[in-house]
Amino acid sequence: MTDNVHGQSMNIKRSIDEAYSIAERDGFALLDTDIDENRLKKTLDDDSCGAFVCFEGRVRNHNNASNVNRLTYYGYEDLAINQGRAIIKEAKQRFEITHAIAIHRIGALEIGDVAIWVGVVSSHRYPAFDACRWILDTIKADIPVWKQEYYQDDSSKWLSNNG
Amino acid sequence: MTDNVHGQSMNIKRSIDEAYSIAERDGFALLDTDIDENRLKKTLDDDSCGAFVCFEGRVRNHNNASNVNRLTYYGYEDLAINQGRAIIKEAKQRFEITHAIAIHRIGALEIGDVAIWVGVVSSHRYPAFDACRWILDTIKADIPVWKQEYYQDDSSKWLSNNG
Amino acid sequence: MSTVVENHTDATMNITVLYFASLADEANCHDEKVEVKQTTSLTELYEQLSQKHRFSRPQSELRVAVNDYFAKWTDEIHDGDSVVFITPVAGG
Amino acid sequence: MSTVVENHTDATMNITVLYFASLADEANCHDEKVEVKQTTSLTELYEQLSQKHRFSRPQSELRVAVNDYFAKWTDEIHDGDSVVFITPVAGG
Repeated sequence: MTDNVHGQSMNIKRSIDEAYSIAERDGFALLDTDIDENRLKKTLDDDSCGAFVCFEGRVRNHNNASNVNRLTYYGYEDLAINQGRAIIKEAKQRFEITHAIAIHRIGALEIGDVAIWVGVVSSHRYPAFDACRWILDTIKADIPVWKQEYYQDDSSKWLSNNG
Repeated sequence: MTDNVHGQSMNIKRSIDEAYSIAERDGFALLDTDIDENRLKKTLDDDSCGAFVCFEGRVRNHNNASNVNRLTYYGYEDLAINQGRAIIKEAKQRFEITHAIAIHRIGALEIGDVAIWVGVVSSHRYPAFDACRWILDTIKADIPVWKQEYYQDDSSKWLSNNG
Repeated sequence: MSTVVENHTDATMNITVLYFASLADEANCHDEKVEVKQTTSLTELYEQLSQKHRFSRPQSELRVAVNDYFAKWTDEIHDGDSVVFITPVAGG
Repeated sequence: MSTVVENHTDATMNITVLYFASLADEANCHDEKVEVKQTTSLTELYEQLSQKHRFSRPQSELRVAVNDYFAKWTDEIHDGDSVVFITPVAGG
């Protein structure tokens, strides 16, 4: 029953190539498979940039005091893409950066899997650090992605970043 | 003449494998060839860590108003390794991080080449960002590496980060 | 004149509602089509659906999206719009 | 007693000095061995070598390393030590 009502939110409607194209053009997309970091990095190559900062968010084996076995991310893809485009656009206005790209993965993830990847390039180092952190924080606050953690006793819980 | 007096500072005395072993054990080493980012990242894998932040410093095609064709880094390897060990140790005391590793490359570099790589893993995201930035700043301030920039008219200049 | 007003009041619009996360659990569906009065506000729409599905979260804890963009609760909706109530997100 | 003092004053120590960056250009070598009086301080050593090689940077702009660790200018040096004067660095 649970699988039925959430099934459509565990997969993207687009193809993987389409998701990467959208990420390259707009700076953000959802993906429902392994994030290919090298593919994303290549889109950021720029001889004028001395600084590259990236963040990888990985599924860790604990949250607060509980042992986590796995977790599942669910996404509202169309809103996520629209909101992601706005976030990357705003990042480029706020910080002296050349380009930025981010991908959030949805679906069932194991411990160690990368759930989110954010990369930024700029001429100088501080704007890349600041923008990467701001993009990550803003994605966590605004992108419509939800997660359910599964524990060793098979119980699960909806989590929220705020509210 | 110039090549003779600087020749020994353009290469490491250790083997590449030895440099990676030192980096893995102490957190820092010099290298005189392409930095293998994936090799460094692997040393940071830890199921308890939800956050990975890395910085890559690349040779860019300009500095201030001048066009840069290439540049050469020179290092005092033994001091660099001792000081790098102290920097990583201090970073682990200052920030809530699990592990950190950094490599600085020396020798002749082309535009786009990675001169420095810093990676940090931690349970939560902010300490990883803060530590990565602090390690980078401290390496730039304290590690005995010097660079000479070569311009389009074949002139060159010793640079300094401070002083 | 009075006829026109009558028509307006009786007229309805068809809205598609998508559910995610705990709202999907409580509604027990991923999406549904609802027919509501022409002038129904987003607040009224949530109130109606909340009564139908017994949603546990008050509107004050939610955001709302219309046609795949975040919207304000005071924004008007129109026939054919797609509406999503957004519980606190948990990406990253 | 006076003999001992005489011996101390006349005694020398051998120091290896390495040069990097602009100091290597000015000294026109990567390293040299120097024999100095037993009680020579790091400041005096830089002064002597600065006169010999006509270094353009004053000591105040430099740091100093002894045996591959940063040292204080007031640290003592001993026979067999390796000393490096560090011009402003430029890594990263």
